Amino acid sequence: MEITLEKFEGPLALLLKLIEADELDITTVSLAKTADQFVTYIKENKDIDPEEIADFLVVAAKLLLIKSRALLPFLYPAEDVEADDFEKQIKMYKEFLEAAKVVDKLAAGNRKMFGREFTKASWLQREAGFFPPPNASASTLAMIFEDVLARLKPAEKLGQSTIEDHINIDDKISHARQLLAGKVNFFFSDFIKHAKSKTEVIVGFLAILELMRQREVIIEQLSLFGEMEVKQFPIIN
Amino acid sequence: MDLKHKLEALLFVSAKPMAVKQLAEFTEAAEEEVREACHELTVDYKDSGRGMTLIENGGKFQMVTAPEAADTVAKMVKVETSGELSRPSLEALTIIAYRGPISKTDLDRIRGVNCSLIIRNLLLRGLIEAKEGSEDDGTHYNVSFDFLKFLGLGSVEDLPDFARLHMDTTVDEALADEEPLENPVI
Amino acid sequence: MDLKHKLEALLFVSAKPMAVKQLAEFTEAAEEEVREACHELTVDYKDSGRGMTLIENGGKFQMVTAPEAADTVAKMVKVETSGELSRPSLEALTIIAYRGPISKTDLDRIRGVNCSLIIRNLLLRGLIEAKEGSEDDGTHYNVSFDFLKFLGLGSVEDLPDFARLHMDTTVDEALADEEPLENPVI
Repeated sequence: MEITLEKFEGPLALLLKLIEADELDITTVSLAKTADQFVTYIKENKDIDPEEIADFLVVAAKLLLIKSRALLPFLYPAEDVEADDFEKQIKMYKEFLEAAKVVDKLAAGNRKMFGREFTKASWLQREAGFFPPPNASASTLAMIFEDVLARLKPAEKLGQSTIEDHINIDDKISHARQLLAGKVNFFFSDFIKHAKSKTEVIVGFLAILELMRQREVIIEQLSLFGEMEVKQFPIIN
Repeated sequence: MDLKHKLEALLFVSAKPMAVKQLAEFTEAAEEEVREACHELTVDYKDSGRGMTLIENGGKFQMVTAPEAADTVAKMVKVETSGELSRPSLEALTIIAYRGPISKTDLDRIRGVNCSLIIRNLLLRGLIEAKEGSEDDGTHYNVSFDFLKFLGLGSVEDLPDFARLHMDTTVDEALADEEPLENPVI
Repeated sequence: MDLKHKLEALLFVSAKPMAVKQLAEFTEAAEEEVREACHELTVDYKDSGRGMTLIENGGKFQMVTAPEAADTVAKMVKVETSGELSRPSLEALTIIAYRGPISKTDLDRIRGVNCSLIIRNLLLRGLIEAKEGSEDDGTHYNVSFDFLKFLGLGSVEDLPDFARLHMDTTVDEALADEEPLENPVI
């Protein structure tokens, strides 16, 4: 299935396209069904803008959570409020997508309105008018220009390093494999101990889920919200 | 000269959006009277199929050419070739039109993706305007008069289905329930 | 839309007197019809006491405010051309002073918002001047000689710290750094 995504279209657009390609309605069930396709898309499309990848991962995490609830309902006795909210959010996003099509049509309808041209002559009897502002002096101007320069300066640099820090799911998977190379298990809390952001925790969790899917590990959680133990997938002869 | 036609003269000369408050000051009338007279004028224009009309946005009015005159006027006015809107920009613009004033955080949440660059471009293009809020309220965005002129709308309320999408409770619920995004990147 | 109201739209938009010949061209009508419709429009305006009127001079028509609205309009002109400048206006004026001659596009990008209305106001007050460039160069803006004199300066180079601030590379970097906007300008 070919699905293409424009820059800045974002994860919800991708999700809707996947759901629509399968001709499904937006329900918790269809969201759960789409989770794998969504993750695969992110993995295979290396050209997703690095600045957007975190947004995609947040949605991937939500989908995987919804999927795991659908597969293992006994692990989640509480009502699935989050999934309902997410479902609502997608529906709402879809409504705005429809509205955007209408707006596009209006724009193409050539009903443009034009304001009146501006000239000094249309305002003033004598064009040579000069009306100085009492609050402008040479020193004020210099001060304001310094402000402008200061505002222009730092903006760019900040973004860059945050992006570098952001986190590659493959790295997390290798990290988990390394941990398991020497021993049979580790605790999830140790795995994310050095995580610097919520996103990194989510990516860590995704990595573990991915390993579970590939039958490399199993997860055991003895109590609700308890510690998760990640074990090597038992080899059965 | 009656209020309505004084306002007509002011809106004609100003050649830009004028705040009701200022119009009231210049005509020495109450703001409510001004608003009413502007609405009457709009209806007059429409009823007699005139070449102009008034559009309204955020407590301001502007006199512009009627949408039906678009083809004729376009022959005279150099239409700025600013290029098409990309799909993501159109989407963001639509959300701002229906839900404005809206904060960047809420826009990001509805679209599920960081909209910084899109907002920047829409601001540069003059299709949206930023309004600085109080400290904890932050900047909010609204569509501009240029947006209305671009589509040929009298106000955002003339957008199809405006009432429902503007008020849509699912939006508010979804936004209220959502944990604050920790602004992942940028 | 009928001819009369097409003409109304054209005359509204144009800030200059329009030749019957041009009007005929844009409306695809005969010159005689155009002249007749303009006369009708003039009578309409007078009969209903409108805020505008048409004047005819040397085969050209122009829409202007009705003489009865003169006082009201004068009040607006006075308020709009006096008083302090807002912070955004001061900022635009400053950038034009230190970086002029500068194009509107560059000014917009430095300020991060569309500056059309600010530029108009600065032009109206005689604080800046427009210099038409070549086709692809576009209009550039400079501060006016009157404004420099008002500041007590002989030229922009007398502005405080001019050499350093004018040469500061931050602005050039910001303008060059700019990510290419999607689809020319979104």
